[in-house]
Amino acid sequence: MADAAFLALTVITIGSAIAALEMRSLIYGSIALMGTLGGIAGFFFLLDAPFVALFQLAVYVGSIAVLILFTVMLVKRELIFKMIEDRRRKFAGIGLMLIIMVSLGAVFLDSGIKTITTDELAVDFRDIGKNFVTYYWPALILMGLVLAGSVTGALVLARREDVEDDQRTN
Amino acid sequence: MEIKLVGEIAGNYSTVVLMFGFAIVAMAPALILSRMISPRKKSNPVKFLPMECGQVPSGEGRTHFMMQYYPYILMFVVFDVMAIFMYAWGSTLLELPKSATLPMLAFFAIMFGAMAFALYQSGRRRIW
Amino acid sequence: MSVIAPDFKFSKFIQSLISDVVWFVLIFSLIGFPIIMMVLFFIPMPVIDGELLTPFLAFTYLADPTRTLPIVQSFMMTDMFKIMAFPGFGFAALLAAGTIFVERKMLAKLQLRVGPFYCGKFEGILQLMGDGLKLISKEIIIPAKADKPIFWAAPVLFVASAAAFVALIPVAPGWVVADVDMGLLAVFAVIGFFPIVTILSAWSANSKFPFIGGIRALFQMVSFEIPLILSLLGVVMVTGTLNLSEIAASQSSFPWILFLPVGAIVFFITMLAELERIPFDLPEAESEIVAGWLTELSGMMYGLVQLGTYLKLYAFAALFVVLFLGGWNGPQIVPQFPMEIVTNGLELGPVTAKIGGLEPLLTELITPEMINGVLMFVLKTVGVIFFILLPRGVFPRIRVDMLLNLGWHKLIGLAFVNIFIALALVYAGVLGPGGLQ
Amino acid sequence: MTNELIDFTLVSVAMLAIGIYGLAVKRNFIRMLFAVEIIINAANLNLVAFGRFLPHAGGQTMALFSIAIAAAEVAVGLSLIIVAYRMYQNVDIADFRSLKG
Amino acid sequence: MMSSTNTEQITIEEKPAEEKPAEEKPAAKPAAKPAAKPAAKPAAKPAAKPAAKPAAKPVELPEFEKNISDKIVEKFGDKIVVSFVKENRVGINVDKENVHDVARFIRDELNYDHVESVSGVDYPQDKEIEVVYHIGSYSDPSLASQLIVLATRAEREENPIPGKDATRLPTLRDIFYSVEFHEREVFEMFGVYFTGHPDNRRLLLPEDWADLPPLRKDFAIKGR
Amino acid sequence: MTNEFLPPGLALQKADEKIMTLNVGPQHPGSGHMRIIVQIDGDYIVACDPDPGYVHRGEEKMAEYRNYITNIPHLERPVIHDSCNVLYPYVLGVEDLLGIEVTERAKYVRVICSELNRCIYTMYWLAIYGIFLGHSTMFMWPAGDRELLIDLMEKISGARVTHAHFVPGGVRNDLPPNFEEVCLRQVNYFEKRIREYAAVFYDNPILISRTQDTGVLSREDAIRLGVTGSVLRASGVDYDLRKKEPYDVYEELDVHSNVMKEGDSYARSKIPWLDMLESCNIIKQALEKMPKSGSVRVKLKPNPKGKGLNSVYKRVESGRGSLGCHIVSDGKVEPYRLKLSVGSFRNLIALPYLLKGEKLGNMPSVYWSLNYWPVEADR
Amino acid sequence: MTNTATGIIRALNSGIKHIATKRFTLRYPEEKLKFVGDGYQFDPSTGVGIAGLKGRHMLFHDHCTGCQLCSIACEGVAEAIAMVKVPDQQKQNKKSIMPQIDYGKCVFCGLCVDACPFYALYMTNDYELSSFTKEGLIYTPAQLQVKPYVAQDSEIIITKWGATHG
Repeated sequence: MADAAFLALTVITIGSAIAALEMRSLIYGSIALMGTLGGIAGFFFLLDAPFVALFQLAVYVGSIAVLILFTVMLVKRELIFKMIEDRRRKFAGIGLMLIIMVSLGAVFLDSGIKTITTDELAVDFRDIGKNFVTYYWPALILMGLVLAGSVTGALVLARREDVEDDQRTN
Repeated sequence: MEIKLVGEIAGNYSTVVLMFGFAIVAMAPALILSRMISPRKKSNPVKFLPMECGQVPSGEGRTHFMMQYYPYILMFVVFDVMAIFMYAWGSTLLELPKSATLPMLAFFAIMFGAMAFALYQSGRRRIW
Repeated sequence: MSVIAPDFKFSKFIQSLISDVVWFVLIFSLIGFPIIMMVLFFIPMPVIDGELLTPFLAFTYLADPTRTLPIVQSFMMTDMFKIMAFPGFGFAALLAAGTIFVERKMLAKLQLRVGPFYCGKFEGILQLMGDGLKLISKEIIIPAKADKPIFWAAPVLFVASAAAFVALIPVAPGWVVADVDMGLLAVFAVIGFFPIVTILSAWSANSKFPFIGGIRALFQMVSFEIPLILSLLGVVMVTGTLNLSEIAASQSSFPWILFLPVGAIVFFITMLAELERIPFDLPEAESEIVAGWLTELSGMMYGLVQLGTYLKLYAFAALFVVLFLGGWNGPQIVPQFPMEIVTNGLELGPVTAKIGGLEPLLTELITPEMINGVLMFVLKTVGVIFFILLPRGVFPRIRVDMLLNLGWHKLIGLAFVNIFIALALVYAGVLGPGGLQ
Repeated sequence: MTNELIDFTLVSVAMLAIGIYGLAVKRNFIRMLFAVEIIINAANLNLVAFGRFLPHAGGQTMALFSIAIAAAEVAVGLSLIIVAYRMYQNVDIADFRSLKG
Repeated sequence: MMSSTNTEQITIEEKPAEEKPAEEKPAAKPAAKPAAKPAAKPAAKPAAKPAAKPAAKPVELPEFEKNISDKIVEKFGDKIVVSFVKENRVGINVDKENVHDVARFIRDELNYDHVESVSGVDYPQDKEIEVVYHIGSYSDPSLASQLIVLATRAEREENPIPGKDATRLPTLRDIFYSVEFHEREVFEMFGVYFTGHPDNRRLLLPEDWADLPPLRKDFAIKGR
Repeated sequence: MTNEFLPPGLALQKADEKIMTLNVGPQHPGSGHMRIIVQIDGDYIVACDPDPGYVHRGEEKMAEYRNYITNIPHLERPVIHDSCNVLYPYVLGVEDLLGIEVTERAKYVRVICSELNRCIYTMYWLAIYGIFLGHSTMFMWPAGDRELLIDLMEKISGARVTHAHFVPGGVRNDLPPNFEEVCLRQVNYFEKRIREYAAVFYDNPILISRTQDTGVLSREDAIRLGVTGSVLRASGVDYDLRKKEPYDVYEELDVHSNVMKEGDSYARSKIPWLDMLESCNIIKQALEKMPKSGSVRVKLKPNPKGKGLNSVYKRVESGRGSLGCHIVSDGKVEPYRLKLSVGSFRNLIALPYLLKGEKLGNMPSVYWSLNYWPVEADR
Repeated sequence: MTNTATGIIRALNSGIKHIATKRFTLRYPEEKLKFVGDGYQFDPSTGVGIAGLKGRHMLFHDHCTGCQLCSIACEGVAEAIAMVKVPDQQKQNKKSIMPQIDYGKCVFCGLCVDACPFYALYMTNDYELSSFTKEGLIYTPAQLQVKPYVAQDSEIIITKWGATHG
């Protein structure tokens, strides 16, 4: 069962990743990106990490995708459908992609990773919670700072200072 | 639960996906049936125009953007992460030593500071 | 006296029934039977209990409860039954339909009017069916320049998301579609889909009012998701689990609303907002933006969105019950079945009526505890639904800036207060290991 | 029925390659953001996969941190897009040359 | 189906036509009597008297209103004509050259602050259109029941061309802000262009109205 | 009087890209029979241009073709819910032109009808105000309780909405027997009912927070814009024609005019409600003081004519404020010119002024709190 | 804050209280409102009307003289009244013309009743005049002669538990 699910998820994930980059419409691209993120969440389920999977769904699909959709809808309609690209560059990119894929894949296939399997118990999600506040607590604080900094920075960036206030006073 | 095989847990969650799929399979026929039995007259193309209170709308229909409330959606992305992070801590609270609350409180404090700043910024009407 | 309702004559009714039956028998025997026989000729029949399943035998299976009941029982154990019927879609849709009826009649009573009255013999009980038929037979209008795939898919996806939400709700011990460890997190993940569906539907319609409504709905759902998530953390902290069934089971002696009333209130308010119900129905504020993001939806599309909305309402009310009101826990009011009748059969003079397969069904699946649990659950859910519906009668809708202000300033603060209350309760030893319970 | 680590790793490699292709070819700012997201997800997949096969809670923890940081990154990135769009009425990075220091 | 029943009704009803009213009459009369009787006598008397009164009365002008009209006359002299002074109403006719000054005087000196109504009256025989402003006061309690009826006239062109209106009057909008919509209405209904009005647009009539301004006397309703 | 009073039409011209033009009406659940073109920047209304006229019937032109009596059923059409009050200035004006004095009982009957009609209108208005704010109960309750008064008016005049009851010279018919008792009972119950509205509507914290401080019309602006009726009195100007220029028998009755200082939507919506309570009071007083018998109609000649070129302007306090009727007569059986100066039309001018800078969500509450009745404004 | 809380609780309380209040709805085809008197009439001798519902007209053939006053009165209002020939010869009606009323146009103002100097026209309590055709709304003198059957029995009853149409 897991194999079939794995194959389906692989197809969904990689297919929608390509679609996200290649769809003409940015809105459809965003939807395809959601598919990619959901597929990754599916992989997390397969890896017995439901907490991470649901976190991925709630955060990526639930909020980041919303933000992306929202921003995409902000830009003008013709920009949503416009593809700006260079043909030669595209072929070069495809070549690069294939090179990376083949070389890295060969490296991995050749390495010892291939033989790693496991029949041990999956990690309980409670361990993650414990890790957070015991072993990784400096990282937690740091992440808090990063989040705080990001929201501050995003707000400061996104606001506009040059407001001509004649129309929008109350 | 003895979970030794990789991917065993996913089986539990598959019913949610099944339910999702079942709803689609069960409800899509309603639309198709409706499409089949309902009248379809394309007599007047005006009928299918996006009307706006009986007038043909002026301008693009998809450009409205409430910039005034954009900060809230930015804040949502960040604080949603925070909220779900807290579940990792909250669900294991009973097994944790009491000292483990301190880093969480520090995390709260940082997030409170960020939220206070964000709410102050979003409350200022003139800059959005 | 009545002019609207035509005269009902029993004889005519019987007559029409008989004519229908005659037509059915005629057509079935002329067309149906040959087709069935032909089909059966080509299909290899399964062997059950060492016998080849002939059509004749299949008919005896239908007639003989001792043979059908085990099949029914094993069918009831399957996931498909759970998804389709009992704790899943059918049950939720039934409750949702009941909700719509109760809402209409209650609102009518509150507003000193009659409400649905003529459809169905009793107080317009069939009105919903009539509305459904009407919606399904209405033309679906898709505005020009609309984004068709998204526009078609959005209502179905809305219902599907609501159904996925329903799947996580435990109704009675063991009766839940998906009994998952991270039930609550899964709920949050599912809730996250609604804003996306809404905004996509609104965007695809290519019209101004839906778009404004969709943006508002997005802001509303998104802003209230954080207080929603935070307000439930208190319950998770004192129970130490994310499994909804375990949370419900943990309230066997007292519901958490006694200890965490602040969280319950915050969750109730955010629930109203997530459901877009008055006073938070501003995405559909008809006096400003005609019907919000539903403006361009017509016919059955609108019907599906409404179905999804009411499924969501049921699911949220049930979530409230599970988290704060103790789920299926409650006094045992359903009496024990007279098991000796089931095991020994009912003796009527010389005849003993005994149904063989009934006993395992009643002892394993449909126990009195399960029925009681479902009853308690339904009663509590209906109570919560009543309180969800009641504000529609007495409150006006609020404005979008007031809404955001409420969500971000007040409810998040209250949710944190709730978290600290829970923390204090745990650290003071009132709840948790060594505390009450 | 057990999947092997190598399967997940290969998927991750494929995602990474697609992401790099997107970064290299696309000039639409939003699409580049998509590509970045894809790369981050590939990394997360690897983290969780290794965490499962060498049973250790650290993998999942790191993945959680990574997702959170990605959220922060998207928030800032989209703000940048809004600023740039407001300035140039476009989302093509070729137009953003003057943003260089 | 309906028409058949209708004809039935007629054919049935026509036969008892002679007997029916005979039955009806006693039912109708007693119902009429109790209400009609007390009303019968006093009805005639007061009707006759007051009707005759105001006509016969000599014209004695109310004092307060006379005062107001005197003030205006004192200021403007023969530029204005006091058309009538009635209880609570003072009527003034002004040329269109002076209407601005008079209105300003009324606002600044006499404490009138708003315009209740602007009505145009078409006089085709004089080739003039009269615009009547009813000016009242909210801020001065003593003037609460008073209205100044300021009338001015503009030459009436026979064939108004939209966009090139020759019937022109100075606007009072910069003096009384409240005339804005009223003047727009007069503009479209009478074709009086108010020079200086910032927003002389259609208000009530459809956008594609291409006929005469409808409230002029030479715009005839069809069939009348 | 300069920049802030920029007329809507001019403000509309300078639109930029992020500003969206939105038609609200004429087929809109929140507009009535009119169109409001609003321009919104995000959630804020930048400019607004009301476009009435979708129900324009040319009542004033029609009146020039009909004699003084046959005008009666036509002139009440603009506001059929307030049909007595909309006829009232016309009837007073014609009586003035013809020089008729009306009997005492007729005056009292008129006052009762007028007050009942004011309540009927205000209930309708209130119902729609409720539904505009998303309060469906507030739509149903007034619509139902209005029936009590409609029933009374129907007993008096024989028609439920278009009464055509006032004529020059009095009223068409006397009160039906036993009317005082029924009227008192139903008006008392009505008063009890509308006091009940406070709990769900006027004292409702959500409503208060939603409508308070929105669309504030200051006293000076109210005077300058020349608004009338409840809009004026909500801004702190004590101006009620029933007290300031009493017609018929209002002098003899104890009329209290309700004034509020705030000038916001809440005050504008509360004044009509207070007025209804006051109307109940007036009806009770009038029932008490009314002469118990006497004629109610003065007999006129079949086709009354005015005397020479003459003009008269009469006004009454209707449900929407001062309602004036300017009649110019040239001695024929038809009026030479008839102009209705209606409260709705006069209040409309405040709409673009009030909506500027408001939130889009405030549009329905501000718009309808102006006590605007589209059909009356169009005439 | 307390003000808000009490306000919300008051509103909810009022809502729940009204669930127990009687319905006010008049269920129209089953119940019909009772009206004052027999309908609007006009006494030409005093010049004052008699209160009643302004419903469908009723014409007394033996009073009508065919003077056309009602038709003239209606001219400025609705133009609903036309004078038509009637077959039966009345002695006061030399021209044998009587009013025929088009209820598609009539506004039920009752001015025709006021205009009749002979007490020949008055209005009844019948208001259910709908028809599927325009012609069905035109009532000939013969139809106008019929006194309508009206079963109107429902009245507003005010009780302690709210008002109802009983």
